[in-house]
Amino acid sequence: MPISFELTRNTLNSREYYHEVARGQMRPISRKYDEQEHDLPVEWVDWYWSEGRKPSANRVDPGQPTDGMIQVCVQAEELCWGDAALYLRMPTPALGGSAVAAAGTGEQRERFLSRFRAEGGHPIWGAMAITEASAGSDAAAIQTTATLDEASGEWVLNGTKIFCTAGEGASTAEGGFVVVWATVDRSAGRAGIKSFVVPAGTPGMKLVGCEKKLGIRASDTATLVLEDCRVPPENLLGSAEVKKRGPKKSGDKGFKGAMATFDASRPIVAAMAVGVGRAALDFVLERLAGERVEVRWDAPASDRSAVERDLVEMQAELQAARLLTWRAARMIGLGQPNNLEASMAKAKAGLAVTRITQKAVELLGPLGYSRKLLVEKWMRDAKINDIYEGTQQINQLIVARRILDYSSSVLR
Amino acid sequence: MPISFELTRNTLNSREYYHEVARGQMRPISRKYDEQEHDLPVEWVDWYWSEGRKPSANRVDPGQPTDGMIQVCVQAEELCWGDAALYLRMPTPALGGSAVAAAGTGEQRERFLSRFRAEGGHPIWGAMAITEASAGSDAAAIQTTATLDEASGEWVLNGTKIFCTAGEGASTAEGGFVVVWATVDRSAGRAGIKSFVVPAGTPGMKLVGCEKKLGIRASDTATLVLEDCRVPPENLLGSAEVKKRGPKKSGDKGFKGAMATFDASRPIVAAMAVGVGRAALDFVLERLAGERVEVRWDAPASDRSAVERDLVEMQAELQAARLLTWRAARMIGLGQPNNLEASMAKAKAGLAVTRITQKAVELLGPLGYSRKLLVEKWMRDAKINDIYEGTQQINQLIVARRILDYSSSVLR
Amino acid sequence: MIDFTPSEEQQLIIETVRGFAGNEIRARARECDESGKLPDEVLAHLHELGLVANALPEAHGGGGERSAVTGVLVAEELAWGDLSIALAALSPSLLALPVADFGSPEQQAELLPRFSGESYVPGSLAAIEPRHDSDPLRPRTRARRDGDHYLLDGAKCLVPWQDGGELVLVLADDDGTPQAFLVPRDAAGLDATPDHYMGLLALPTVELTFSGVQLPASARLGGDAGADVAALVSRGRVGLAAMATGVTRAAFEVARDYAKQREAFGSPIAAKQAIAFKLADMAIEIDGLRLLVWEAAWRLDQGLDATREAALAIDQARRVALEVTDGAVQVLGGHGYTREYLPEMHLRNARGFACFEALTLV
Amino acid sequence: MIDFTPSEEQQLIIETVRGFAGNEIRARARECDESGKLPDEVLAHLHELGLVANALPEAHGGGGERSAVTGVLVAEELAWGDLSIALAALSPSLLALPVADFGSPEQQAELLPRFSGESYVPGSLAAIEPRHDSDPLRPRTRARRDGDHYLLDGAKCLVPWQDGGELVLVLADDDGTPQAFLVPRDAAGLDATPDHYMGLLALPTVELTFSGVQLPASARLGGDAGADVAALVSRGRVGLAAMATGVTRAAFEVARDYAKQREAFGSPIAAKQAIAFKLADMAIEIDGLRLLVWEAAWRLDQGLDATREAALAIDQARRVALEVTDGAVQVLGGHGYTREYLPEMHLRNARGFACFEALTLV
Repeated sequence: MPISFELTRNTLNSREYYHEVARGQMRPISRKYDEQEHDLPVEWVDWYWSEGRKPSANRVDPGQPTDGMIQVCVQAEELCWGDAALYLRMPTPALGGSAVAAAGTGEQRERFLSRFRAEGGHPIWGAMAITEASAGSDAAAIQTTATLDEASGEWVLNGTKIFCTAGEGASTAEGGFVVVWATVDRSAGRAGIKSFVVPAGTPGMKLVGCEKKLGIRASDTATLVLEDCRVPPENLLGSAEVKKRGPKKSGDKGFKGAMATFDASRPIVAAMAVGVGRAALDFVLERLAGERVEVRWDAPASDRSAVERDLVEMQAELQAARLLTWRAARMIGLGQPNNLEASMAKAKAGLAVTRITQKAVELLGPLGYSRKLLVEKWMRDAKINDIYEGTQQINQLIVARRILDYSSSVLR
Repeated sequence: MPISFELTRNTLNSREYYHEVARGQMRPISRKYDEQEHDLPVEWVDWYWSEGRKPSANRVDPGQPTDGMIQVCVQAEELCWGDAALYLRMPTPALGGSAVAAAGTGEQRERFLSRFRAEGGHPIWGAMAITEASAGSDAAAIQTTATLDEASGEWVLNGTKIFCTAGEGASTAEGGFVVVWATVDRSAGRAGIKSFVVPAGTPGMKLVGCEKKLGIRASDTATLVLEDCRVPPENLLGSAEVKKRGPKKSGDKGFKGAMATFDASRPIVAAMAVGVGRAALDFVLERLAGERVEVRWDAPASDRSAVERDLVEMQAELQAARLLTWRAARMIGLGQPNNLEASMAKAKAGLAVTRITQKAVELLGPLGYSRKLLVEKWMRDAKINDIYEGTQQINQLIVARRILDYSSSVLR
Repeated sequence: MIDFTPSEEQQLIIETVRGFAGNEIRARARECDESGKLPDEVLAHLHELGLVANALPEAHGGGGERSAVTGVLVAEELAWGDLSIALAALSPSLLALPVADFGSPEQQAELLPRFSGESYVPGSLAAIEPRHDSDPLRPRTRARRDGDHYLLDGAKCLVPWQDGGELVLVLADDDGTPQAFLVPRDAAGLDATPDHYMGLLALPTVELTFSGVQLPASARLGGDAGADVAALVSRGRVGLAAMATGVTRAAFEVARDYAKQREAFGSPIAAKQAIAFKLADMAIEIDGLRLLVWEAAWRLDQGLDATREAALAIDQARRVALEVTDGAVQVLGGHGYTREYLPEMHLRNARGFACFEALTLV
Repeated sequence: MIDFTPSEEQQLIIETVRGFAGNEIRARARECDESGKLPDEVLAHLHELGLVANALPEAHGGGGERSAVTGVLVAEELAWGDLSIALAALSPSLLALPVADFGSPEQQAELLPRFSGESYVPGSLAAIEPRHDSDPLRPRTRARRDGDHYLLDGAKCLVPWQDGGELVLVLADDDGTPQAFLVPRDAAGLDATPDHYMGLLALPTVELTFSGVQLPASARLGGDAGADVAALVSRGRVGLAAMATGVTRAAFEVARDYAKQREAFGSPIAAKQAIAFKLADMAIEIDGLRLLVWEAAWRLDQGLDATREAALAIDQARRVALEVTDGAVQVLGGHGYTREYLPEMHLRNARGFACFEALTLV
C-alpha cells in the first residue's frame, strides 16, 4: 500500500455508528456515573449486552476492505469520546481476553471467550490482574504465588492484586474471569511468572473493594485477594515449564510473551486517550466558536491570540498522537514488530491528552472548572492515560531502550 | 534583616555605572568580536585595564551599606547585558582567582592576586583548568597527573585540559596564571585531586588553540597541554596530603572543598545568564513597543495575544531566575551553606535565558534571525549557560541530592 | 538591602500556622474534600490566632499590623495544609480589607469590629463571572445609578458563601469602570445557587444572579472617587499566588516522600534520574514562585504599584501549580490517581488557579 | 486504507537521496557553513537525480510525476544532510512549481524547460518581509496596476539568491489580495543586498527593495484570476515542515550516537535516564511531526484543502525543531557548544523555521 490517510468505507461507517452510540448512550449518563462512583451503569451495560455487542452492530461489511486494527482504534476513540470510564466498564473480555487470545490454546480461547459472543445471558467481564502493592511498573517483582498441588493437579494461588480494571465485574459476575499473573518459582525471576484464568466466583478469590479515583470513576478498579484459590491445570495459559535463564537470557520468553500483550493493546489504549482528548477539544472549539473565538488557519503566528495559539497546538498534538497510534496499529496488521511504535504512541497520547484536557479547562475559565460541564471530568479521566498500561516513564524507557539498542539491564 | 527587595544606594550607583559601561564600551564592539572570533578585543581589554578595574570605578562607597554578593551579581548582570563574551574576556583572576582565594594561603593570595590590583603594567588573566576530554561533568575522572620530583621538590604536571575559559590569556600573558586540577594519586580517587597554580609562560604549558563555538566567540576557550610542566611546591593550593577514604568518606574533603568554589561562583554565573536574557528581553520589549505591541498588565489571560503572553512569561521567568540568584548570593554574605540554592539558581537561570533568548529571536521574526541585530547573537551566547559551570543536568542532580538527602553514590 | 529572611515575628507566625496546618488542617483535608464540608472547629481555632484581625486597624479592634508580606507567608502555610480551608479561614479578609481600605468611617465602624470579635465571621467577594473570558476588571455585571441608589444586574460564580455571612462584596461595572458594592446576601433580586467545581469541594460557593438588585448609593465603596478595584485585584492575585505556592509545596512533599519510600526494580524510585530530576525541577519552580510572590507583596507594603509584579506572580503560579501537582500525581503513579493520596486533590485544586480571581486578599 | 509505507519507487528515491546525503552532503555541511558557500558539484549531482524535473510536466521536459508526498520524502532526506544545501538543491521548485501551476502557456514554455535541462538553474521566491510580523499572505510590498503594467514597491528579505538565476517570484499585495509576480533580477528599481542570518550560512540570501519596479501585466501569475497564493504558502509550509523533520532527525542521531559513546561516571551517558528519556522524547516528537507532514502532503496530492494540516505541521515543526536541536546540543554538553559537532548548526538552522516561509515548495 502507498502512503494514504483515507479511512475505508467500513471504518467510516463504523465510526459514524459508534459516534452515535457515544452521543446517544454514553454522554447522557456520563455525569451520573461519575458522581455515583461505584454503581454499575446498568443502562449502558444492559444496552451493550443486548445491542452493542451484536456482530452486525458495528456496521462493518466483512466483504469489503477494512483498516484492521486501525478500525478498532477508531471505535475505541469514538466510544472514549463518549465516556472513557463507561468504555472500560463494557462487558467484554478486555485485557483478560487479550491474554487468553495471545497465550491460550484453541480450547482455552473457545472455553473462555465464546461466552462473550453467545446470545442472551447476563453481562460478564474479563480482566487482567498484574499489579501488586510492591510490583507496579516492575511486573517482574510479583509476589503472588501459584503452587502446584501434586495430588489434585490444581494450581493454588495466593496473593493480593490491586488496580485490576473491571475487576469487580470479572471476579463476581458468574461466567466472567480474571487472568492472574503469579510466580510458580520465585528463584526463576521473570521466567517463573505465569498467568492463570480464574473464573468469577472461584472460592478463594475475594473482591476487597474498588479504588476511589480522580477520574474514570465509573470504571471498577478492584483489589482482589487470592487465598488458597484453586484453579484446574487447564486454566494455566501457556506452558508450566520454567525456563531458567540461559546465557543469553532466552529464559524469560514467557514473561516477554506476556509483556507482548501490551504491544497489541497499547495502540488501543492510545486511541482511547485520543478519544478523551478529542472530547475536550471538540467541546472547547465549539463553545469558543459560539463566542466568535476561532482559529484562522492562514494567520501567521505573530498575529494569533493566545487562545488561538493554544487551539492550534492542541489540534496538532492530538493529530500527532492519533497518527502515531494508527501507525502502531497498522503494523500489527502488517505483522511487523511494533514494540517501539506502540510505546511511542502510548507515551505521546497519554501526555498529549493530559495537557489538552488540562488546557481545555483553562480555556473555558470558570466554566471549564465547573461540574456543570463535562470538561473538568474529561481532564480527570484523561490523566489515567499517563499512568495505566505503562506509565509515561515506562513507555519512555521502552522507547529509549529500542532507539539505543540497550537491554533492560543497561538502561533501567 | 526583614524581607526586602530594595537594593542599596551603593548597588544602584554601581548598576548605573556598569550599565553605562555595557552600553558605551561593550555593545558597540559586540558584533565585531563575535565575527572576529579569536581576536583579542583590545579596546575593551585596554579600557578595562586602565579604567574599569580602578577601585573607585564601581562607584561603591565602602562607608555605606552594600548588598554584598548581590552587588557582584548586579554588576555581572549589567556587564553581560552588555556582552557576555567580552565579560569573560576581562583581564581578571576570574575562576582562577576564586580558587586561590578559597584554598590558598595568605601568601599565595598576595603573590597571585595582588598583581591584578597593581597599577600600570599590561592586562593579565587568571583561569581554571579542570575539564578533560574524558572528564567533563565527572571531574573526579581527571587524568592529568601531578608527580612530586623529590629531588627539586617541584610538581611535574602532565595532561591535556580543554574548555578552559580565558585560557589563552591566562597561559600566555606574562603575569597571569592557570589553576590546574590534577591527581597526585589516582588510586585515591577524588581525594587525590589537587590544584596547582601554573604561571603564564611556564615551560611545558602549551596553548594548543581555542574552540570555535556557537556563541560567546570573543571568549577564549582554550585547550592547554601540560608536558612535564614544573611548578614549585609553593604553587600547590591547600595541603599535599592525600586523605584516603575513611569510613564516612570524609577523605574527599579536598575535592569537595574545590567543588565548593562553585557554590560561590554559581550565583555570579547565574547573574551573568540573567544579563544575557535581559539584553534580549529589553530589546524585544522596546522594539515591539515601537510597533505598539505591549503587555497590558491588568488584562486577563483569556484576552492576551500570543505575543503578549510570551512577553509576560519571559519576564516572569527572568525575574524568578534573578531572585533565585540573589537568594543564593545573599546566603554567602550570611555565611549560610548555599549548595542547594546556588544550583537552583544556576539551573533555573541557564534554562530560563536559553528559552527567553530563543523566544526573542522568534518574536522578532526575520529581524530576530538576522545578523543585523544582536538578538541572534544573544541566543547563541545564552546557550552556554545551560552547559558550563555545571550543565543543566548536573545542577538538577545536585538539587535532587539535596532535596532527597541522597549521597552521590545513591543518586548519580 | 535585599534580604529573604522573614522577621522574627513573621517566623513565629509561620511556625505557628505551619504547625497547626500540619497537625490539624492536613489531617482533615481529605475528609472535607469528600464530604464537601468545612471543619468549623478548625476555622474557630484559626480565628483565635487572629490572622485576619491582626491586619485590621486598631481603632476597630484589630491589631493594626497590616502587611501583605505577612499575609502571603500565612496564606502559603494555610494552603499547604489545605486550599479550601485556607480560603475559608482567610475569607473574612474579602470583606474586611476592602472596607478597611475604601470604606467610609461609618462602614468601618459598623463592619470591621465583626471580624475582630470573638467568633469567626466569614466574608465573601464576587469577582468571577460564569464565562470563559471572565475579567474582574471588566465585569459584565452592571451597576446603574438611579437617583440615590444603584441597580445591579448580572451574574457571578465561584463566590465563597459560608453560613454566617451577611454581606457580599460585588465587583460591577459602573459607567465603564469597575467598582465594588456591599450587597446584603438577602437583598431582593439576588439569587444564590450552590455551584460545584472540580476542586475546592470543601468550600461552599454559589453562583449569584442579580436582577435589578437595589442598593443605596453608599453601598459603593470609596466615596465619590470609588474604590481602587485594580489594587484589590492585584492583592487578590498575590494572595492566590501565595496559596498556589502552598498547594504545590504540599504536593511536592508528598511526591518526594513517596519516591523515597517506594521501591521498584530494587531501589527507591527517587534514585532514578527521571523521578529525581522531576522533583528537583518542582523544588526550583516552587522556590522561584515564592520569591515572585514575596516581591509583589513587598511592593504592596511599600505602597508601590504592584500590578506588573502581581501579574508575573499569578502567571507563574498558574503554570507552576499545574505542572507541580500533575507531576506529583505522576510520581505516585497508580496511587497518585487514587483518592487515598492527596496529590490528586492538589491537582484538582491547583487547576482552579487558572480561573481563580480575588478568592483571597492580602 | 490508511498506510504509512512509501511506494517502492518512493522507497528507491529515499534510499538514493539518503545515501547521497549521508555520503556527500553531510561531509560538506560544516565546511559550507563556515565558508558561506554552496558546493556546486553537489548541486550539479543532485540536479542529475532529477528531483525537481521529475515533478514538472512532461510537455515541458519534466517527468510528469508531481507528488507532494514524494516531495516531502525527498525534502526530509536532503535536509537531514544539510538544510542550506537542501534549500539550494530544491530552489528551482520555487519558480518552476508556481509557473507549472499558474503560469500562462507561454510562461510555461519559456521557463519550465530551463529547470529540466542539463544543468542546474536556481530559483528564487520572495515571501518574507523584514518586520517582526511578516505574513506571506498579507504582504506590505504593494503592486499597483498602472495601465498595462504593474509598479512594485516594498521590501523582502531572506530571499534565496544564488548565482545563475534570472528571475525571482515576488509575493505582493494587489488591491487587497496577495499575488505572485515574476520579476527579472536585473529590473530597474530592484535593489538586492546580501543579508546574513544566524543560520543558513551556506545559502546566499538577499534583502530586496522595490522602488517603483515596473512589470508588464503578464508578470502576474494566473491570468485574470491570479494565482492561489494561499495554496503556495501551504505548499511552502509543508515543505519546510518536512525539512524540519530532516534537520531534527540529523541532530537526534548525532546526540544518540554521542550519548552511547561518551562515558561519564563509569557508564555511557545514554544509560542515564535523564539523557535516555530526552532522546526518547526526541524520537517520538520527530516521528509525530513526520506523520503530520505526510498527512498534509497527501491531502495536497488528493487535491483536498490542506491549509489546516499545513498549519498544524508547521506549528509542530517550529516547536519540535527548536526543542530537538536544543536538546541535541545539551546532550553533547560542552562539545555541543562547539563547531566541531553539527548540533549547534542544527540549532541555528532550526531556529529559523520560526520565520521561514516559502523557502521551499512541494
